[in-house]
Amino acid sequence: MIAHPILMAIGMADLFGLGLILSAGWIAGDILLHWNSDGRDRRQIALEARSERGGAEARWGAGLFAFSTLLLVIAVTRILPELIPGAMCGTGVFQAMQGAGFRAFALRFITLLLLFLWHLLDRLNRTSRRGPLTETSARGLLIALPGAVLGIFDTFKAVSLLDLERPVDCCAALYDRFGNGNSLPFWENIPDAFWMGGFMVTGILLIAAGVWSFLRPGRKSAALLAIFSLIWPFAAAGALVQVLSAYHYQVLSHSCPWCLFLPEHWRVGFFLFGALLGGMAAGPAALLSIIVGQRYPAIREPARIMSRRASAWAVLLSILFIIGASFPALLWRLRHGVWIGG
Amino acid sequence: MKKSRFRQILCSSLCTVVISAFFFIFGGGITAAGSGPQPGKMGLDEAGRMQVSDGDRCPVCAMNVIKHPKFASAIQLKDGRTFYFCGTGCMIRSWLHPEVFLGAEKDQLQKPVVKAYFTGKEMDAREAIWVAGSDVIGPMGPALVPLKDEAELETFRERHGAKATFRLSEMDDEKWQAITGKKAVKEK
Amino acid sequence: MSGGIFCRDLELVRRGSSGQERTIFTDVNADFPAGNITLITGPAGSGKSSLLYILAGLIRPTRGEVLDGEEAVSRWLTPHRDLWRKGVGIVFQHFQLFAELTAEKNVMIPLLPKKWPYRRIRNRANEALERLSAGHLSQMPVHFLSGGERQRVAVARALAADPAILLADEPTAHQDPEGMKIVMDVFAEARDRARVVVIAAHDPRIAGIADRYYRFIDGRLLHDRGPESQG
Amino acid sequence: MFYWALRDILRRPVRHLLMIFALAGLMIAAAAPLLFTGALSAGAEALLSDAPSIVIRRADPVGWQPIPIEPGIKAAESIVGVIRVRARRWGVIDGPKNPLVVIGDKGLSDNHASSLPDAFSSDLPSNSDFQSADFRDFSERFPLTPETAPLTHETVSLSWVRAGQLLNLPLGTATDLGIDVYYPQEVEAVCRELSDAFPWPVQMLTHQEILSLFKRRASMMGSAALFSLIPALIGMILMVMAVLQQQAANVRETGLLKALGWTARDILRLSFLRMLLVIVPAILLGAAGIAAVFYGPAPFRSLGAPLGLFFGWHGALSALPFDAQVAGSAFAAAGTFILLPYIGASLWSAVRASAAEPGAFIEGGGAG
Repeated sequence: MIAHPILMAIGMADLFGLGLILSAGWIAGDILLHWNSDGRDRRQIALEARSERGGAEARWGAGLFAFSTLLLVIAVTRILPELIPGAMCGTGVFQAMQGAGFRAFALRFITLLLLFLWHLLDRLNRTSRRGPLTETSARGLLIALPGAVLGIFDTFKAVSLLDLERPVDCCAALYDRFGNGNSLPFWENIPDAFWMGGFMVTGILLIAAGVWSFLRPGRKSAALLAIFSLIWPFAAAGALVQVLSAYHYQVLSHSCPWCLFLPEHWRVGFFLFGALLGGMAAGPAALLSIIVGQRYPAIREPARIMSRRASAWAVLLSILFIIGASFPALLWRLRHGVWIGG
Repeated sequence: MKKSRFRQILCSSLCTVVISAFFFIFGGGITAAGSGPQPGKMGLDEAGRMQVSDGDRCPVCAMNVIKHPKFASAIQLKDGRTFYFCGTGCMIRSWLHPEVFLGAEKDQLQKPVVKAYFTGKEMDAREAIWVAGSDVIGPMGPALVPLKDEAELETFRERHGAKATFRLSEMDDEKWQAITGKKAVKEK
Repeated sequence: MSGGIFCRDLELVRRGSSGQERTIFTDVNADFPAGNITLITGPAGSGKSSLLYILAGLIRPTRGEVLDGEEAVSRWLTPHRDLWRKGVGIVFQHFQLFAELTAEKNVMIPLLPKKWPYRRIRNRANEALERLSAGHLSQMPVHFLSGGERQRVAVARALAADPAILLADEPTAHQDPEGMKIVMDVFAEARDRARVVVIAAHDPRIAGIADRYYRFIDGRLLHDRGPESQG
Repeated sequence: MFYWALRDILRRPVRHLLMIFALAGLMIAAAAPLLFTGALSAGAEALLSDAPSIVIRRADPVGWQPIPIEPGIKAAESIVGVIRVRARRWGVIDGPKNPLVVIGDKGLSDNHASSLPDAFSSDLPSNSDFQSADFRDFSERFPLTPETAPLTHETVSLSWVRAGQLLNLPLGTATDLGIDVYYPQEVEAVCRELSDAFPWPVQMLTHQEILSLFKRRASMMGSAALFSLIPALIGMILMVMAVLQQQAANVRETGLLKALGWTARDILRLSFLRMLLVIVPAILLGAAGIAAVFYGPAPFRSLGAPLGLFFGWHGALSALPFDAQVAGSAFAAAGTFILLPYIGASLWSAVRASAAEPGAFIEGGGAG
């Protein structure tokens, strides 16, 4: 356990955020049990007032959760490596966290995605006077709730595993792959060309689907966009870490995602992985808006606009990612006339 | 108006993507110069000492070597290029697999330089006695420690312990895995 | 423009700090069509002001709903009700003016969010004051004004944004006959321009002007036939 | 809307002016400990960057003893891992006004004649053992970096022999030995073996210990300065409470605005503008104040004299060496700690108003 201000800030933000989300979840449960938009009895009128309060609480809670997640990324990539002996970047920190760190991150990002989609529903809901999506968004919030609880729990566990006395072996896991064929994880065996091919193909498909969904918002185009924007980040992250990172680091092989966050590499990781996550959220957002827009005529128009905006974001962020990720490679190519591997 | 501008942006971005894809697919003319990581700005000096400049990157882990001066080490190639490393581990890995990390063949390797543990004096890594599995921590975890002679080894063993010792010439992948704990083997 | 506001099964229960409940009124069904002045009477504490608050969307009823035309505005989400409220002008029983501001500034307040040029807002405010024959008070801080003058400033403020719905709580309580006439003329004019006008009062002098009458009796709002029936 | 916000501020000019000054003053007070501890730690690190890894002194039960150079060096060099041993002569003597730190310098000849630095030109004590020719400005020979300014004071270097005479060191002895070790990790083991290698009892102080002593002192001063933050904190709490109270009075106003057709967003915008009108001048004033008190010319710096109560100096402080990162982070931290509560308090009621029923704010719901 390390008592660092940023970890305390994360803990505080997490606790307050969780409190707000839980309180909103309680109200959401009530809404699912008792909501009756046709009735005008006491319970329904009171529930309408509470649903607005719950929505505000959940928004603040989600905001705090997103904030603490950002702080966590900063802590893991920038602050903790300086404290943990032998750690140079996030890899070492994750080693010290022994699996709980990875789980916490995965859960947090899934939860953030769900909370983002909830937030979208909530916003669409509030564009209409009577809030036709109140029940749906309550359901959405309840789906995101366990992720928030578990993610925060795993964060606490991961942080409590940090130890200033126990050294870690930061990059060993990354570069002892060579001459050690039997213990390679499967993705290390995929040739670079496949990564790049997958990256380019899914990227172009994603952009095409995004443009289509922007020009003609509809279920089909949005579904395609959603599918690609869920596949693409994996291909893109793979291509970035396995192939393109070499140009960011200017070394032949250093497939470490965390060093990208270091100031030595212009903290480009925040931008690249941020764009990736944003793009990942935008596709499902476009699909979700279209679906609820078609189901509830009261919000059809704002949902359409929202869907187009999400499609545009998906396209924009993926283009930004592609440019940001491959720029050093192109620069190298222009400067030297060859790729770094010769 | 606004819409058409967005389309313009979209089109130009698409063009960028297509062009970059073109580069990637058809751009593979291969020559040796310019491939591989950048060597250090300055090579070893006449006495064989390292001259690390700011911005010299460790070709294995991409760290700025000048920030980790105590464990800095180097490999000189026959073509005159010298690579600087942030730690001894990175140097040994490159010595074993120059094709992976340096973009050079094994017969290109000329001289590995390390700083002897107790004195910090530069020496040929092939002459050093190496120690693994002590309590000494380098910039990236448990360090591989180069010692000058048997007397130093004795002192070192007393002070820090040593699970294994080796010479650089004996080093190969199998031994590496044994020493770094990838496979359990008994110490000789 | 509103076709009128309509109450359906309204109930208001207040809960005291110690948890006891008090039903202010229940089962209120009433229509306030546009182009009519509707008068609500009843003894003090019978719920007239509370009903006006509910009509203005300032508090939620505990049951039932308020319709604006077809739409149940009382159940709209807050931001939408906020926007709807821009079409409501309200005269509070105790005026609720900003005492340290001048009359003009007070009347300007509802117009400020409109993003008009400052001068236009000022002119509009002064027009509203003129209509209540209070133009000469425009630069006076409100705390210098008499009760009657304050009340006229409050009416001017309610009218300044030309609301579709005008709610007034005892708007003539502090007026002499002359002031009374000025205020009532303004309401009559609003009626003639097809606005919804609802007045809560027990000032018998008002009775003559209204088109429709309601009376609170024991927590119920009953249709009233007007001044003749009151005797 | 902007005019209205400005009017709102000008409605109570004294109060808002006071608020601006209070915010700026609190920022300066909060920045002070951060700046000082930052400057002290940076100074210690700069000062000690070339210091030996281990300093060894001879200590009998009676107390400190001069250490014989020849056998000392021999003993130290026998330890594996020691790469350099330096004998040092230095000590504190009574100076003209204050105690002086005297350092023996082998590079200076015995009758080295150099002009006396200004600081020592007057008031040489008549009973003094040494002559003006002995003095040489230390910084002339060992250029000190500006970061060390908060830590160094009257220091002079003398020739090796003269220093020995002044400090009563017998021939062939030194004050202490400075020992260099290549890896910091070796220090502990070397220390253990050193104490066995010397024929006399010795005391050792490692570089790390000295540094942490300095840092501990800096952080102690910092925490002492935190006491200066107590009034600041109380001030801040009072201020936040005042703002909240004002906002509570504004709650009626907020509800009323809503009743008059303002949306939550309109109200938020007004509160925000109002807050900016206080905060922007406060930030500017605070920044100007910090710059003037810590880095500016002397008359401004004397404004910081009251802070000396907590740090233990007298009169105006010397200008701190400007380090953009330390200054920037101190300013940011002070700004955050002072301004965030203010911002939070100012916007709180507006945020609350967006969720609540405005009727509840006006005359308790207006029953009647």
